[in-house]
Amino acid sequence: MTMETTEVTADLSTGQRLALLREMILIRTFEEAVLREYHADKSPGFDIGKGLIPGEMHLSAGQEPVAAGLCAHLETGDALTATHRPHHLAIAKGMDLRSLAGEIFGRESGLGHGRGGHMHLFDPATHFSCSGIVAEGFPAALGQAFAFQRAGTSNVAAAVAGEGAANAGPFHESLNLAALWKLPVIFVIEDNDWGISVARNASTSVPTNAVRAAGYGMPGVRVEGNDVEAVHAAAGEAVARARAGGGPSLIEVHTLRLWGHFEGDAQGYRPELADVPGRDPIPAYQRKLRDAGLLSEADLAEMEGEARTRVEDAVEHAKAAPAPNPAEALKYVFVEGE
Amino acid sequence: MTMETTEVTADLSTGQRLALLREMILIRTFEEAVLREYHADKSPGFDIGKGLIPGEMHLSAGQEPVAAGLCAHLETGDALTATHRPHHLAIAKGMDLRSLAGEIFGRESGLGHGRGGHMHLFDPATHFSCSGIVAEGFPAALGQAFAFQRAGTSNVAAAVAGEGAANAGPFHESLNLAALWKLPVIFVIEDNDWGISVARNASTSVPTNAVRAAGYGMPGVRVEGNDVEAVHAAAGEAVARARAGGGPSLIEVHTLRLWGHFEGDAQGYRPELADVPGRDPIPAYQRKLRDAGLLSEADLAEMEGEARTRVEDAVEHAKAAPAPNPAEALKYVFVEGE
Amino acid sequence: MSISTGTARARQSLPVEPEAGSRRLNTAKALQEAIGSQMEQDDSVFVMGEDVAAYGGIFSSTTGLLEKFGPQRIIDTPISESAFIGLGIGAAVEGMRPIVELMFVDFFGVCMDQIYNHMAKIHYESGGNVRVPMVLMTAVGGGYSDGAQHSQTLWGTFAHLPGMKVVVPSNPYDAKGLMTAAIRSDDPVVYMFHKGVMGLAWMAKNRRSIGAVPEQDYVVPIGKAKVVREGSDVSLVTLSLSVHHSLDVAEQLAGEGISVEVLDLRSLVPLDREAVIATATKTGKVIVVDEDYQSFGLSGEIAATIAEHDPALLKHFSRVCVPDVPIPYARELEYAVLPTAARIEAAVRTAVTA
Amino acid sequence: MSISTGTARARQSLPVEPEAGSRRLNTAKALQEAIGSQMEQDDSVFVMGEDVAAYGGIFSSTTGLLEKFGPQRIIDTPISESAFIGLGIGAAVEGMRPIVELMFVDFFGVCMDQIYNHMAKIHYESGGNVRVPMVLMTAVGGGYSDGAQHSQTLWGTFAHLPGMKVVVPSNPYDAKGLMTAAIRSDDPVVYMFHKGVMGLAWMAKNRRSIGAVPEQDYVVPIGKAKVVREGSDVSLVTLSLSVHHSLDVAEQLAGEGISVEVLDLRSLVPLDREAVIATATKTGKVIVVDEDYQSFGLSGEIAATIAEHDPALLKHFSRVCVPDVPIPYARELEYAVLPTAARIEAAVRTAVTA
Ligand SMILES: Cc1ncc(C[n+]2csc(CCOP(=O)(O)OP(=O)(O)O)c2C)c(N)n1
Ligand SMILES: Cc1ncc(C[n+]2csc(CCOP(=O)(O)OP(=O)(O)O)c2C)c(N)n1
Ligand SMILES: [Mg+2]
Ligand SMILES: [Mg+2]
Repeated sequence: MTMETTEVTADLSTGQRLALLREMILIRTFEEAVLREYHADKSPGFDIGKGLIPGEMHLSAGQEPVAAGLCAHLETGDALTATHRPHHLAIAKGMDLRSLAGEIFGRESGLGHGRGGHMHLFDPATHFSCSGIVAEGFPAALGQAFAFQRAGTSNVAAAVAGEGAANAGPFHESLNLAALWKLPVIFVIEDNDWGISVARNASTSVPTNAVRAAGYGMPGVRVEGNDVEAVHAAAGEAVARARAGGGPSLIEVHTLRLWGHFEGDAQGYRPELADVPGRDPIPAYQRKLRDAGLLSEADLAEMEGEARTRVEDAVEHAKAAPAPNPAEALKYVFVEGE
Repeated sequence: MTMETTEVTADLSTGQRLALLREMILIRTFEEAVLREYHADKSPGFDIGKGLIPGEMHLSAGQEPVAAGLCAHLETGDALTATHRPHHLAIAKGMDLRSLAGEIFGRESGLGHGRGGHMHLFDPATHFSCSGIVAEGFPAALGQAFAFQRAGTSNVAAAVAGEGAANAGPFHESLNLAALWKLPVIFVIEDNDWGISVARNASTSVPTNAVRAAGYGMPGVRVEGNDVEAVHAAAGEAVARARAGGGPSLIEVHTLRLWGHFEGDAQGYRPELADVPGRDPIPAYQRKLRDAGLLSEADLAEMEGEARTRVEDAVEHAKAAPAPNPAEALKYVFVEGE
Repeated sequence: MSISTGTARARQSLPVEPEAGSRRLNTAKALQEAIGSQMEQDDSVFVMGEDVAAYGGIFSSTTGLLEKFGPQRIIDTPISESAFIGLGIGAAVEGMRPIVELMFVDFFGVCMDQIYNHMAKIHYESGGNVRVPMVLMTAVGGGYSDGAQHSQTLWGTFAHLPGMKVVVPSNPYDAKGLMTAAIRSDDPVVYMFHKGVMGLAWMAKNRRSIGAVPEQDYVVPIGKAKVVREGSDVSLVTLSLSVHHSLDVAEQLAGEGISVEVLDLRSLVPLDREAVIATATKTGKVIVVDEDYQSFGLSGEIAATIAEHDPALLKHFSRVCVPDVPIPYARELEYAVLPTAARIEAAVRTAVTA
Repeated sequence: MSISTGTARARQSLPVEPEAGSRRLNTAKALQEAIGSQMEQDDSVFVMGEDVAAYGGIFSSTTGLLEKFGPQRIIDTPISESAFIGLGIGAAVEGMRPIVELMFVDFFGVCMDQIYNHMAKIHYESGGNVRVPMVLMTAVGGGYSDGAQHSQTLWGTFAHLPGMKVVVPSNPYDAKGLMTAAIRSDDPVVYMFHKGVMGLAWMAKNRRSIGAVPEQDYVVPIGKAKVVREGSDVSLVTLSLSVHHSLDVAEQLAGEGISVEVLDLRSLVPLDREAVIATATKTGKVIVVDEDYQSFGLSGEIAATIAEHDPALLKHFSRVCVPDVPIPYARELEYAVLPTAARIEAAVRTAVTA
């Protein structure tokens, strides 16, 4: 029932800190590659349906602290549901980069053999899923948590969505049900101030969703500062509580949408646009670690190099993979043939 | 943002008190007549589709304090949306009893010319409506409040639903939107402890919905005791706030479902069944007024007599009215003919 | 989440449509028996919904199951259909086999996103990697003055949207066999039972709502229609409660020498198009009897199925459906729009003279 | 709530389908113009939805309107579709004329109860006493790899459920005239615009997404189909973006002496059954081209409409629809299931030789 504004300086080891940074760099490197490939062949003009990566593209740059901080506590057997903006969470949860890139490129090598696309990633190996329908990813996490609970495991399910999603009905229904049945769920709201062009204060009647947790009898916390360590601390508490049978928690992280809602979004509605790049959490965290003497240039170069290698391998693999066979467009509607 | 348990002894005049009692007696008299007519011709056995009043029948006996206490503050031009259990509110809002009875009996003389039935009452004269879909009556009230606000009137809209409905998505969406736009809405939750056979504590993760108001930045209050004067007081505050442009409020009333969820419900799931009749709020209020010397036997007899006269008139009128013409079953699908 | 490697668990195979035997049950009991038996054999099966536990389901789909399996497996929910249907999906994805009840199909609008965008699409979007072996069970149909929000069948709406099987039993035998098949299916199955075929004590009883049901487990394969009465003059293509009305009319008209074939579709998805074409080929005169709204639904699909196959087959086509109107409350009005025996009979008479 | 006493307000009558003139607009601009003009004339009209204000609508349905009418009448909402569509209903019931945008039709599942159980049924349930003069505007269609939850048309789903008109413009002229008619209608109207006919700068443009549009106000009556190309060998019965593909194919095949008639339905409810029967009578060979799912939808209804009228009319019937599969993401797969010109052409060739 508490609502706190946390500015945690958690007791993290240097290794843990570097791992958080490494994760964020990997995510950003991946997204920059997607950005590059996405726009590489959409001109002249900008045709959303053209190119090697067609369709809507929602990138998560700026929100890496949420993914890295949360997923540091999740095991492979834990579940994670995400939204239309899923890459950071998918990667932090451990999704194979080749399968992810393959799906984004719409290849047979992709997670869903090109049927899903970047908003519809379903990975049995990491229990990751997402949905392009706002707030409709919450309920699945309840079911996964329910299955874990019934199986007698200590696995948990995390459900992540934006602050815009927190005004949709399934948010409410899911928090109530999770609290009622003490399901091991961690609800995470990524408050990036915007739901497409609608500002948080034009959509939400309270300054933070953390206060809503009290309406379900669960702990709620808001993490300010888009700080990976603060997320790590809050998530650590919530995950531990869930694993120990203490039921669900709500965490809201005040994070940052560094780029547009989707690629092609000119963001004319966004007054603070000029300030945005300066609020990038990754350079900020690098600075912090460097200043504390925990990160050398060599460390950083190694992390960036490793990320680049892994990401470019995934991209190359996707580009080289065959397109799905049009004759098989109807495959997978049912398990058992119609 | 407050959550209080109110035990208000409001400063009511004797006239106001007697009016509250009169309203409750009228409602109960009406529902007893519906009960009688409903069961009159369903035997042998019980066939829900048989008789002069067929179909599901959700009666509100025991919940009269909510209707009387709330509607005492509502003007004809104010709106009220209700649920599958709407009669008490329809009557207190001032719906013509003949039109109401006509609709319940499925006659051409009914409010909806027999198209609607007892869960689908739409009365332009009193701005009353209801819906058989749980929680889906909330949003319409927002729209009515919006129209009143835009028209520059001081009219308000009240939206009433059960504690079961408060766990459905539209509750959440509607409270947020009403608070965000400062709409003149009064949300009223009738907590009668049961949603059909599911007890409140098996459906709701917090002891009272009043605490949920804080999640929307609106005042929330729980009224215990199923006491019409306490409802009157709480509603008075909320209606005044809404009329003055102060935005929405949430009131939860701990009330009583005196009878089954619907007629035919054996209530085997309800352990406290034997105690229920003793908690009837109408005799209790009569006793209170009598003890205070405010109600004479003659007053009571007059109220009961008047109620009986009005109700039996409505019932007789309905019974005498013609059935709708089957040849006109398709009339009213569209305003403009297909 | 379950990776697709053939059928999730080895299961003993069951007889397919065995002899009915002599034990008689109503449809509700047959349905309860199918659920109970599968729950005994498979711990991963559970039931969830509003009033499914102590109440036993508003239309008796789960009577007696709480007593047998306890509140951990027969689970009452809050009125939060999006959340608990989604919970079912999440549990199914992790390998459980939920049976989730949506009390009335009329409430689909509060939770359709979970049903059609998630339950029905995950298997496809995942490229076959994730299965959703879930049964969504729901009551349909009118005829007892429950008004526009509690009397619809809406199976056309579900059948139009790809990725879910849609099953509609008309009698106790099929109810048990189709529920057994649904629970064992690795695909999501929407199981729609008409209140009027359940044999409820408190509703007008159709004499065919009680029938012979084998005690053993068996399956009625999903996707196979059944000729429930052979005939040569006119075909009634129908399902659910309308099968009974159609049979009544067929029996009655037989006395006048009019030979009516009645085809019980039993499922909409998959639709047994061969059976439709076969009966159309036989009689050339097809009447669709459907309690769903007439336009843009089942009746059209039957016409298209035949026309696509061979437009010359059809000598007559007509429909006895609910015209495009919300279901009215008043009995006089409701029975004017329902596909009653009288309307079916009139349609058959028109067809034979056409 | 408005008591029904003829038309709510006296309105000047408008020309019906006037000459198009020479001014050319794209469909999005034509739509904005219709809304803007009605808003100028009627204070009770307002627009509400996600990203309709500063953003101007994700598919440009409301571009420029915020600047003209301000935030009191062009209103961004939270992502609370049940609440704000219901708000629209409540406002309509009190006499306003809301235009509410559901950003993608694919999201109907989160708010369908408000739409089909409330917006569409209140007039009937109230016995004609309460009107709901509301426009629900929504974007439909695929073809740009937006995947299974953002590429559907779903008009068949809406058309199946009674009480709402369903309008589907294919070009700028109709877009303006149908929106004007929709705003002025006292019935709820679902207005479905295909992203691919809007003429958006950032999407592949169909050359027919720009066309002549009168500056004055006018109405295209809801419920009248239009023969957009006369022909005698085969009829393409279609709507929305598929009209353009159909016209392309018709033009191309004309060179080979194949004469194709193209019927643009323009609305599903009311469905112009006479126009369907007329074209079927003319050619005897009907192909339905429909971007919605094939089964239990529009294509079936066309078949039933003809068969019911006279089964002997039809010499050939076939369908070029989305087969019953979620819309795939990968371009190769998506274009395998969309009703492309190539599929239409193949179907016409089959039909002429049938
Ligand atoms: C039910 C539903 N409504 C609307 C949309 C369209 N939409 C996609 S993302 C989005 C904004 C979401 O905002 P938020 O939840 O804050 O997430 P963010 O994009 O900021 O990560 C909207 C309105 C949708 N996908 N689903
Ligand atoms: C969306 C929806 N779900 C389920 C139902 C079935 N149903 C009707 S009333 C009811 C219980 C409602 O409980 P509550 O809100 O507490 O109101 P009460 O009946 O106690 O007045 C249920 C589950 C419904 N009508 N609509
Ligand atoms: Mg956001
Ligand atoms: Mg209740």
